[in-house]
Amino acid sequence: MVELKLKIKAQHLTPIEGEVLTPDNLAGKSVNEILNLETWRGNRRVKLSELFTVEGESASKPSDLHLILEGDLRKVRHIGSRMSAGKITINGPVGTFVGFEVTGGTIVVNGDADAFLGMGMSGGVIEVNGNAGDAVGSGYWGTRCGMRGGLIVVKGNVGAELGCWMKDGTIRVGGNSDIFAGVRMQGGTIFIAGNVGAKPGAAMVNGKIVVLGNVPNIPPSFHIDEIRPSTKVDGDKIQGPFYVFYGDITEGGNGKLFISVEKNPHLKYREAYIF
Amino acid sequence: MVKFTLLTGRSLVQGVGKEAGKFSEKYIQEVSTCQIDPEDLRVLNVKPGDCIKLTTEYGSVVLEVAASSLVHRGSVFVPYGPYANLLVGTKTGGTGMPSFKGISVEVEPALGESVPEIKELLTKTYGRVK
Amino acid sequence: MICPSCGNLCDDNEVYVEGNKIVKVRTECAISSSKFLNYNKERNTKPLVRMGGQFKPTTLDDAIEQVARMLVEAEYPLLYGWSETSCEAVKKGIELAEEVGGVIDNTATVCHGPSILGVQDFGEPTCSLGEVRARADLIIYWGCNPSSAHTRHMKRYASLSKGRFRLPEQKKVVVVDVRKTPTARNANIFVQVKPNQDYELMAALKMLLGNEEIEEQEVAGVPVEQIEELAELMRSCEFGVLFFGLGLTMSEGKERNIDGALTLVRELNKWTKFAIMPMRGHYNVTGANKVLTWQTGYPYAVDFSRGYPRYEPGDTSAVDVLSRGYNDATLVVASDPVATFPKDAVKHLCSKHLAVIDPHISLTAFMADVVIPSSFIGIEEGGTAYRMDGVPLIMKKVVEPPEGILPDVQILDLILKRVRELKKGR
Amino acid sequence: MEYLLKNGYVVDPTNKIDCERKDIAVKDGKVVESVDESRAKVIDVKDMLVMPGGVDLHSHIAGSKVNIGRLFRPEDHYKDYEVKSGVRRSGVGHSVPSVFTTGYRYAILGYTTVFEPATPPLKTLHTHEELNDIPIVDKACFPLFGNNWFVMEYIRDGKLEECAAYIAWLMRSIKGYAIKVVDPGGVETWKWGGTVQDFDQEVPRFGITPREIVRGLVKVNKMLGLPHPVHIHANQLGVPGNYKTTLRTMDAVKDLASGDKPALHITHVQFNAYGGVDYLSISSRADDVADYVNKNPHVTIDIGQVIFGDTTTMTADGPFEYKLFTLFRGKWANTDVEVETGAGVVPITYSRSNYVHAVMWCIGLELALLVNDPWRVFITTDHPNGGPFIEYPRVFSWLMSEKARERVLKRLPRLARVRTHLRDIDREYTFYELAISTRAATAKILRLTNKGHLGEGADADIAVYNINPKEVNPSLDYKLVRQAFSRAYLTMKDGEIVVKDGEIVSAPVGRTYWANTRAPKDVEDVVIPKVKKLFEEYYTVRFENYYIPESYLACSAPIQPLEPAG
Repeated sequence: MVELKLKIKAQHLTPIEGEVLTPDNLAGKSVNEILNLETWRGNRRVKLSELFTVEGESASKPSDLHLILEGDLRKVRHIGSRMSAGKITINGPVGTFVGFEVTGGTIVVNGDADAFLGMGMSGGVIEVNGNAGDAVGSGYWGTRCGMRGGLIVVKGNVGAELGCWMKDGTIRVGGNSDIFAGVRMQGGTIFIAGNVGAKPGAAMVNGKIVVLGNVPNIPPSFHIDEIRPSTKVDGDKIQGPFYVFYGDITEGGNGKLFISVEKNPHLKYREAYIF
Repeated sequence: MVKFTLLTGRSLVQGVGKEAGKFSEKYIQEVSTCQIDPEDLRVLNVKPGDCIKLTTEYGSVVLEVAASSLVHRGSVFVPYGPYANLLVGTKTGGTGMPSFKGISVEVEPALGESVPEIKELLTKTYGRVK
Repeated sequence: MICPSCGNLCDDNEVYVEGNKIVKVRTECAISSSKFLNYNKERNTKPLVRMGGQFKPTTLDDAIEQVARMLVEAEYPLLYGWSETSCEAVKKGIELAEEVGGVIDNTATVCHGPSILGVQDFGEPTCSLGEVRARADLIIYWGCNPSSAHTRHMKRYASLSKGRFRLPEQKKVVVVDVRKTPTARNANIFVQVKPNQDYELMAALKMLLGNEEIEEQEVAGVPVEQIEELAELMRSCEFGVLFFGLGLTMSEGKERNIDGALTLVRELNKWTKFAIMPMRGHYNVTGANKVLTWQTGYPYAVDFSRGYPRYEPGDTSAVDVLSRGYNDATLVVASDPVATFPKDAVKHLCSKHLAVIDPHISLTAFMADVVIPSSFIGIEEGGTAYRMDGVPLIMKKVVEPPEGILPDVQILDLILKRVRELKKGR
Repeated sequence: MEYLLKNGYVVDPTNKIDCERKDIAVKDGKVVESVDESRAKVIDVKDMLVMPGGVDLHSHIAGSKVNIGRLFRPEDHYKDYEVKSGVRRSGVGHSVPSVFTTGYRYAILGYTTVFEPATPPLKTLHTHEELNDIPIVDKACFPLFGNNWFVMEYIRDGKLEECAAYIAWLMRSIKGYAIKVVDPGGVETWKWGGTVQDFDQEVPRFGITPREIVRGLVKVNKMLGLPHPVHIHANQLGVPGNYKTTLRTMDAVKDLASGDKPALHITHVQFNAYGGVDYLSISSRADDVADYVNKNPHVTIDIGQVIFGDTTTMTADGPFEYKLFTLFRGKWANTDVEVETGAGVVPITYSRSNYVHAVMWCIGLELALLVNDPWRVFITTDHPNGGPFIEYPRVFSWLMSEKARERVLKRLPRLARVRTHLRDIDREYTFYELAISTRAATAKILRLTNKGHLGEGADADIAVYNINPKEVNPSLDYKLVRQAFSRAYLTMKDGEIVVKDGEIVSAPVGRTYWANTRAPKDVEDVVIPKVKKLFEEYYTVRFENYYIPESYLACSAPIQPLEPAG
């Protein structure tokens, strides 16, 4: 892949729109053309040259372009919006809405990502080697539809409402998740290696949530089904044993919660309801 | 030091005081007084009118304490206002709304200490760095 | 006289004026009479600018000039407040925000913002307050405390009101709260829920309504038997209504608690007629949301930085804008974020250019660079406001404001005109 | 300012002008005989189609329920937005656009008058505030009366004079234009969770039937000489087999008609012309409805055409929206309004492959094509219920081209084609008929004598479309028709150019019409005090605070009733 490196110039005071920063937009353009592309800083139209220094060159096809972003990007939002191919590597902390409605390609964040990572994603891969904020893999307000496909991997912790309204695809979290993981989930798979906050899977109608760590409580709208020795996430076997709960019954749902037996002795009383 | 649950909220006096002005004695008195169950007061071994120190992961403040049977055991109620805000974080869970209620808080007697005067508190906390 | 205090927007208060002074108020509400009698106390009547850390009085023109410059120079200004002023002022505020490419947000953002987010996923079965008065035989106050915050709510609209088809004694009142509020003390039934577990309680209610078994002895600190009784009560009423407040929007889960409440009431409509309504706080917070919605398509947290309305609450909402340090200037109108925002948000607010339009020296005004005194809407200036149930009312002007004090709408208009001149000049 | 539009082909049915090459002279906002060419601004519209500005009599553009639709559908807006520019304010589309965008997009279609057909009197101040903010077009709103406590009681007790006095007082107090009836008696029934199944079913606690309400209001409408017939959304909307109710409703007032003057306008009839017994067997009975309309001059209709795609349904018919919700389990808003009415809002996606939706699509067009007299059938989508108004040009092309219809028809489920009549209809609208149904006739039925035509003295509301009616054959070149009507080459409002080449060039404030009605003074003097007394019992607002001063209308245009009341 052809590498194109953009290094942000200094810390900016107001938010920068990163929509333009996708292989789809930059492929087939000369470095000069790229430097002259416009975006917004706050309410000002600014050229990329005012914001970034550019090294390397662009590719002719998006799929051949590897875009590397460097520096403190915490105030840059919507990086990689609606990207369909190629690769973006972000070295440093990054702002909100990374990978908004992406359909393909790969985004790697070497640092922490702010809220709404992969909102409305339908394909491709997003990998965060750090923590991610709230509503990872959710959907735009009112759509009642979160992530529809693809893979999100977060090595660290994630915020609240992970995979909210998620319809398909997979989310893997290496650390902990805050409250309402997989709330309103309609399909797909969420795997959490660490602990989750209260109410995982609340109002889910379908899909699967696997938790290796501690769960403070299971919503009362779930029933326990059985204890299973292991389960699978995208083909790889995950060793249990797991309590298996199904619900959310109030939504007529058939979602499944796989909760580590070992890490959740406080759920033992539920075993009485297994038949 | 005892762990409590912090509840901030509206109170009639705060509402009335608010209309009388944010620097009015009525308002300041109300928003700088927290309410705790009498039993819990005993546990903390403080009397109504004493000062206690509240500390959350976001900050801490010294307030006057009043006994109230309306607050059930294990929680402390602080009316909305500049004092309560010092204990509240900015995490909005993606909703734009910080958690003003149900925050875990550590409470300890602060005998000898006093409630900071409002203007002084504002300038000290938010002292303009322009 | 319409009372410009809370979302009740009571329109039956009597205010007696002698000369240019309110001398007597006939109302059953302590907050209302305090408002009408005290509004003029501790009044700031001079535009102020901060010089060397100290406030100095200045002319209105100079203050307008400074605010206009602040907004024109800003790359990402925040225009916040709008809930204690008229819809006319809100319209002007939106036009100004659009002109300067800023973010406009109203106090719903830290009040019923989550309720709006919930409605955007589910809608809401609701009704005007007169419907409650006429028909309701079951009234539930969940996480709200009208006795303290909306003092006449029960008397005018709900449990204690005499409706065409219902007498007060035919109206059952249930209060669900984390503490035994004054409202709870007068309820037929009080359900004490553990902090941050309202969602669990609502889920349990839905389970029982659906005739499902719960694998618990108690949920959210409430025994399942008591939840069953409550479910039966809800199912068997003829017309029920659930009023909810910040107890749901501000505690753990926020919008999800509203999700739980809205879907609970939806479910109940299978069995009977049931409505739900947020208890809106400031007298025109509802109006601000409505005007924003019809002019921009979005109810709050609207970002004009790209020349058109964008809506990304959680990022373009005031507390998030401040805590992420996005904005480089703030104009606060008819609100007091220093008294209502978390510490770190206020820190950023105070570290940037800050202008305030307010009748009082509010805590925010105390921290501002420029303060423009305004007249009292609903007392010294008329205009429209929307009641918590969306009923629009026309507020009246009963006394003249102090010499030289203008209403928000005129101040904003002057700023807007000056902003346009400055932009042309560029 | 004076203008001369030269060399266009004018279609002006009111004045019997059909595609004649004719210049249109404009002076001081009016169409005039001639202007001094040396002083006037001459605009060459050679070979272009010149029509009066469009007049839409039924489009939900403003008010409480519309705003609920806007509020709870951010996903409807976020990809369709308008950037601020010169004279244009920013805003959003799509099925529930923001106010500014609504005005601009209507003007771009060449429409200059749009009426909001349903406002709850108690919240009509809200409706007016939104109408004030809708630029360019002239507007009005129809207050809802079909479930009003006062009205139901007066009619039940046979007190029609008192009812008339009450309605006259209300109409002028809140600045309404015409009597709107939605699901008569059904909304009050719904407020207890029930629904009206039958035209003669009694309303709980009121002892009156929908039939009696409709008859009573039609009589009152005549007594007051209101400018528009009773505008009714019939009972059982959306229910399979409901065409019977529609026929009953029309027939119920047949004897009340005076001569050929319409006594009733039945709106968005597409939703009320269903056969079958359930959604599996639903079929078109547009033929029966059209046949009745053809034989009986006392009714007019508009079609409420369905457009495939995503939109938002909204109506005062709360029970119907609840029915929709139980079908989709998606978003549902309901807002009952004390004493008067209610409302519901539910998003919907009409899909070509859905049997029911396909049948609905056919029925709308059938109604327009089977009613012979274009002066009595009007083109609407019941915006946004059948689809957003921006899709009108698509509807025009379907009506003007069997080929265009065929292209859609052949992609519908077979059963839908079989259980409808569209495939057997070869009628195609001419430009003349289109102009009648979208301008001349709607202006006439609203009694807007200065609108819908280009005769001397008419308001200079003019639409010029870049299409040559002499050369283009709509039957074959339906795409050109659609394109031309989508972006007016020029739109003039009150003699001011507001659209040029499909772009907004100015945005004046439009009028708000309202009926300044009065009942005989002696009757009003008795009735109004009584109303005031009951008012405090019924409402949670004071009688005095219900009144909307004329000063709250950005541009007030009161019109007087035709014949003296009584």
